[in-house]
Amino acid sequence: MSVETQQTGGGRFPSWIGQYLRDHLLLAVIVVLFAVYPFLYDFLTGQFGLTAQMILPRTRTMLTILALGLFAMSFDFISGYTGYLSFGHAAFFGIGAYFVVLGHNGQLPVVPAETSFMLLLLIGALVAVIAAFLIGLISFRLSGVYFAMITLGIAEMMYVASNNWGFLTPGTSDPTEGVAAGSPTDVGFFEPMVGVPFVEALQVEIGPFGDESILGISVGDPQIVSYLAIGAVVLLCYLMMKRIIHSPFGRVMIAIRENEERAKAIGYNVFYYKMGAFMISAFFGAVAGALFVGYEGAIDPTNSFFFLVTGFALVAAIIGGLGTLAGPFFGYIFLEGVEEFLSREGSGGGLQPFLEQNLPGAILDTDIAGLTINEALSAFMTGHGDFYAGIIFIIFVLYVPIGMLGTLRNRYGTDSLAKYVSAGVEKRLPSSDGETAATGDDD
Amino acid sequence: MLRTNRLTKRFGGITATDEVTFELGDKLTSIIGPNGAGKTTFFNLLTGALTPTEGTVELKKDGGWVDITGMDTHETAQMGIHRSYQITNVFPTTSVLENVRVAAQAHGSNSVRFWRNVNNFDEHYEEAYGILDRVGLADKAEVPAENLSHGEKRQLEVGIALAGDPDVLLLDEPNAGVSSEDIDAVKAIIEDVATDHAVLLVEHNMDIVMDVSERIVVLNQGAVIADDKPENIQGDPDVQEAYLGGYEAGDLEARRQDTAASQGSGTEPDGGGLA
Amino acid sequence: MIDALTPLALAETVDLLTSPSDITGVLIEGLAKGSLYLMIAVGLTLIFGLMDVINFAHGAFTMYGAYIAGVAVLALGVGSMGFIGSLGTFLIIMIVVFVLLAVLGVIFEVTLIRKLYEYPTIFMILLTFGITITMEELMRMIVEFRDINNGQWDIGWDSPRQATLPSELGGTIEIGFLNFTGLQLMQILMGVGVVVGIWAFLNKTRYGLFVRAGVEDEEMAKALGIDINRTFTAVFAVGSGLAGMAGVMLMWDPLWDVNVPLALAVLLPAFVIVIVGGLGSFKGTVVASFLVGLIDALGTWAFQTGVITFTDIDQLMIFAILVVMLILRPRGLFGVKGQGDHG
Amino acid sequence: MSFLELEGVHTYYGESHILEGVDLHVDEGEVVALLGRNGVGKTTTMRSIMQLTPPADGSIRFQGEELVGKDTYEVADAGIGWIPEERRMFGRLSVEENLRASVPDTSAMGESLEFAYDTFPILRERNDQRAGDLSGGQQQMLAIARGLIGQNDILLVDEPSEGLAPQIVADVGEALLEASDSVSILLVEQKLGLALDLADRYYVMDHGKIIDQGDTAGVTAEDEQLRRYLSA
Repeated sequence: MSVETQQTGGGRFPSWIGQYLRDHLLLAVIVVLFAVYPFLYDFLTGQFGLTAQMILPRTRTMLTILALGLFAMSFDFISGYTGYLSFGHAAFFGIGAYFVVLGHNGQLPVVPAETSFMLLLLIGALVAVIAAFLIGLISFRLSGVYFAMITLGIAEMMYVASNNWGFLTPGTSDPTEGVAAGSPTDVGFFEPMVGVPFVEALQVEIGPFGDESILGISVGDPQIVSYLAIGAVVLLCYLMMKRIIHSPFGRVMIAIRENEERAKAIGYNVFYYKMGAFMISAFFGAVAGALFVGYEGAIDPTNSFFFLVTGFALVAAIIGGLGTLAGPFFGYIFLEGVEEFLSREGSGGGLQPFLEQNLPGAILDTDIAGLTINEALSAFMTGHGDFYAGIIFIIFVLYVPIGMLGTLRNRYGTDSLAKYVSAGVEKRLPSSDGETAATGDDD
Repeated sequence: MLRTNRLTKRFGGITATDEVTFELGDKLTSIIGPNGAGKTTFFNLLTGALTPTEGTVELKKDGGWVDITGMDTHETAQMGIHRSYQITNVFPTTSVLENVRVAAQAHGSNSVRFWRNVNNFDEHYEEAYGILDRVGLADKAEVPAENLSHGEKRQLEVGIALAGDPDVLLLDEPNAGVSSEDIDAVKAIIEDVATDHAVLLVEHNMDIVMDVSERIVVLNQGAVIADDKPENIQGDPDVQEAYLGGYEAGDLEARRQDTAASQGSGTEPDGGGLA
Repeated sequence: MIDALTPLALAETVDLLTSPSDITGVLIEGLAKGSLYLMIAVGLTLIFGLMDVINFAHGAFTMYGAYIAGVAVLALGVGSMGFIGSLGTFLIIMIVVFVLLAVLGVIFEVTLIRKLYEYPTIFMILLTFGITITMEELMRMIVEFRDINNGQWDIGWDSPRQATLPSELGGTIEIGFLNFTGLQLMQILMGVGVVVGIWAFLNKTRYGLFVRAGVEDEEMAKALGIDINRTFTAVFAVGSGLAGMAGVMLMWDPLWDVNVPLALAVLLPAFVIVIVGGLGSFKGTVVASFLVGLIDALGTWAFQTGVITFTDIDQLMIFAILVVMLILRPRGLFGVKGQGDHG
Repeated sequence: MSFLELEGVHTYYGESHILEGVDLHVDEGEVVALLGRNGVGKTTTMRSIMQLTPPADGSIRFQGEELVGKDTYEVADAGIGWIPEERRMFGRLSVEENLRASVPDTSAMGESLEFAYDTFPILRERNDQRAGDLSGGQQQMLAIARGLIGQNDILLVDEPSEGLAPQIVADVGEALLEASDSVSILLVEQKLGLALDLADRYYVMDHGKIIDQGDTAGVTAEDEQLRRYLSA
């Protein structure tokens, strides 16, 4: 992530890079901010202690956000841009994640044990593309709610299968427990290398026990190295998806979302474009799953194939802005931020540890209706981020349906793509039989 | 340019299009007819949105006739038949320019390119700007389509149909819902596009039909009942009968007296009509 | 692994087909399961058919029903008041839960859902999904705070069942080769009762007539003087109440756990039923409920007898039905063309 | 004060301006025809009265009471019945259920049904059939019956003869004639002869405005001026 930006001043690159960066100043600034975040976090928490810890998500949390945020972006790629709600998108996340683990453990035919992580990530993503092709063949005969439900149904079948299929976990007895890379002892340790394959200098090992330096610069903490390496891959994926959206192909996707009937009438075989978009989104969804497992080292059905994995991508997409690509990523930061702000003690900062340290005990122990403030906090806030996230989500659906980034772009941006929501609403408004209504009397 | 042979479409027991044999040439031709005459069904058969029960649709391509019966809408569009819609049917939140540009892009193979920025395909932008000039929307190029006035949306509707250089343009009530002040603008566009396209127009506004058409085809209950120059259509008794008839004045009075005389129950309708 | 038809499995299958008590056992369990599914799914169908609302919060209503009932039976000491007394109290609890959740449904309908009627269907999915997240987390807070599960998080809360289920219902009744538990009988009776009740509501009451008219043509119904918004509210109340009632029934059923994830666990099969039956079709929902119930029972039986060693084969089959149905008949068994197909 | 009165009614569908200031009135006991070509706003006028597409501007009063801003069901309760184009039966409901749903006062249910069946005996014969299975003419009878037993003071009838065979057209016409003995009617009808036979007065509409009006007594279906307004 930091590679491109930190070295722009060097003059070793052709001039178009400078031009590109000037054109995408905002993007560059955001990338730099993300790149320096772990250092900033360390610095700020060092300076301000719990205050900073309370507000800022930890680097560890940011690592999770990178993978899940990429997943939310891939969900938005198909759902936000073509309008087809991929309610079973978790299937691709799961495929990517499981493929890496099983591939590493040598349980997959053809794939030799201990195949390099980057290769597994790519092949797994291609497997997801094939799966998307098959699912799409069935599902794109339907639209609207039916499309959402059939994709959900297929993903749930995979979830049930991953919960029960003994093949997934030859070493342990219960597939619901999930599977860890390198867990059967005859397989070597899981040492995922992220970077350019076959170029030693451009690879780092990620994971809690990975490298402590990146590009020859020591940062002293494998977590930060993993964060930067995974972040670079996520950035690359984001740029690729963004490029596709701004290509002629991407414009057809948007045309389909806006008005599929008219897109057909002007000569597009929309089925091919929908399939293409679905397969591309599956690719990046699987990459997200692979990156997730790259750091975690293990995966289980509930955090891969389960419906709520898609559900929270959807929540993130709405809060961030459906059809803004980057919005869902920020939506995820927001979600996880709320979660961590209200997290339990022992898992980083948050509201309660902060208050406990900073408020006088007398206030915390004030008794209101048989409950002290501290008790109330621990009962009704700490660890219940989802409750507040849910309420925020409802407020967004009702009052800010185009999300944070959608609103920002509407207000300040030039190429706003996020306004279809308002149009969708308007389209429905005249009356349920707007068709004949639009021209009054008619045949 | 486009011809049909005994084109028929039945929905259950109703014949919406009844053995229509028709050829569209260079003359600006209008289709008119009372409610339910089957004009929109006929359009849908031509573009492939509906599959005919019987009969064929053929398009003149490079001097020969090509059978396009049963093709899908995107295929007929690729063949060169484009249409506008009676109900505004544009891409609402994209810019006016993009609405036309994406239509222009549909022809050729550039649309499958997903690795190059769309801004590198100048030809589509040039075509789109040209069309916006033609339909009088050049100064609205950056406005999202949903923010146009109704009249401007109708202009855009025609603009989208124009993109990709079609041979045949089917315009379905380009004036629908246009307020009185804006009608002239749309009329001028119809006359302009007819100079270099074969145009088939469905329209309710008789002033416009009589004014712009060189030929008028009258449909009633799915069948062609008249096909002539506008001046001959006006006042044609068959046409007036189709619009206003189907009932003999004084009939009710006569029946009422009958019923009163016989004291019977004359009101027992059986079957008939729309099933 | 799915050990397809090994010789053993073949033998077991033959056993099933030749053993009347096995067949009827599977049938009865299928009917009992189907009845439970029906109670959950019928509310979803009514709400969707009239209002085009895909209610993701429906499962949360069932979960609330189960918790409220669990607390109530323990607090009132059901089980220690004799069979009739226990059963009577249980039924009263059921009615109270119905009313409570119907009121909750009305509150949601009037304050939130009504705002989005004019929006595309997807917004309703988003809104009700938000409601379900919030409701689940709220219940989690309460459970944790009151220490209802005694600190056991993921483990089902089965003390209300163990402590209060009258032995008459838990035990097996044998009539000829019919073998069933009292609870199964009760569930089937409840299922039949719900079918008859809803059928009567739709076909014999004035409100039901309005509902059916509104399902077909909302605008025309309004133009005939029917206050369709009030009808919406009433239907949402009935649907929510039924979801809660199903939760009360689940609380005593050994096949289900009372816990927060129950919300999703019942919601997804209910969706399958509603779609397989045809979105908005009452008849379809009834048929699909029993179809899914039977397949569920068959899958469970196959696992228990070792024909198949795949634990959740029943769930897998339920979703497989959904997928196959959407491929073969996208509108479901009794779906009407155009119903629910909103872009 | 007129029975039903529209004054300067402007109505939009989205941004399309359909009614550009409609003024018309119907007196008690009158049958008034609203004539005009396709797409000039006749149906929209009726939908505006019903508040199905509420006007953006203008006033619609019924028996002195302002309707603009009310809910559609309140307009119906006030005594206005709408018999739309295409009839809009509840196709999966039986004939009798269609009728039952239209009677506002349940205590009058029995006599209302009797009245409907007496007026249209065919409906009694088919009372337990699905309305969707009726023929077009029978559906039109049912639609009119729905309007009649809804305790309405005025019926808005839109293209009642559309798509019907000539014999059936006359039957429908007769039904409307009978209905006009007990209620006022605002009628949209393309068959000029039928419209003139039924109506006491007429309005001609073009481009969302009333451009002509008069007594039907003074004109025939052969009237050149009218035919030019309404035909090719």
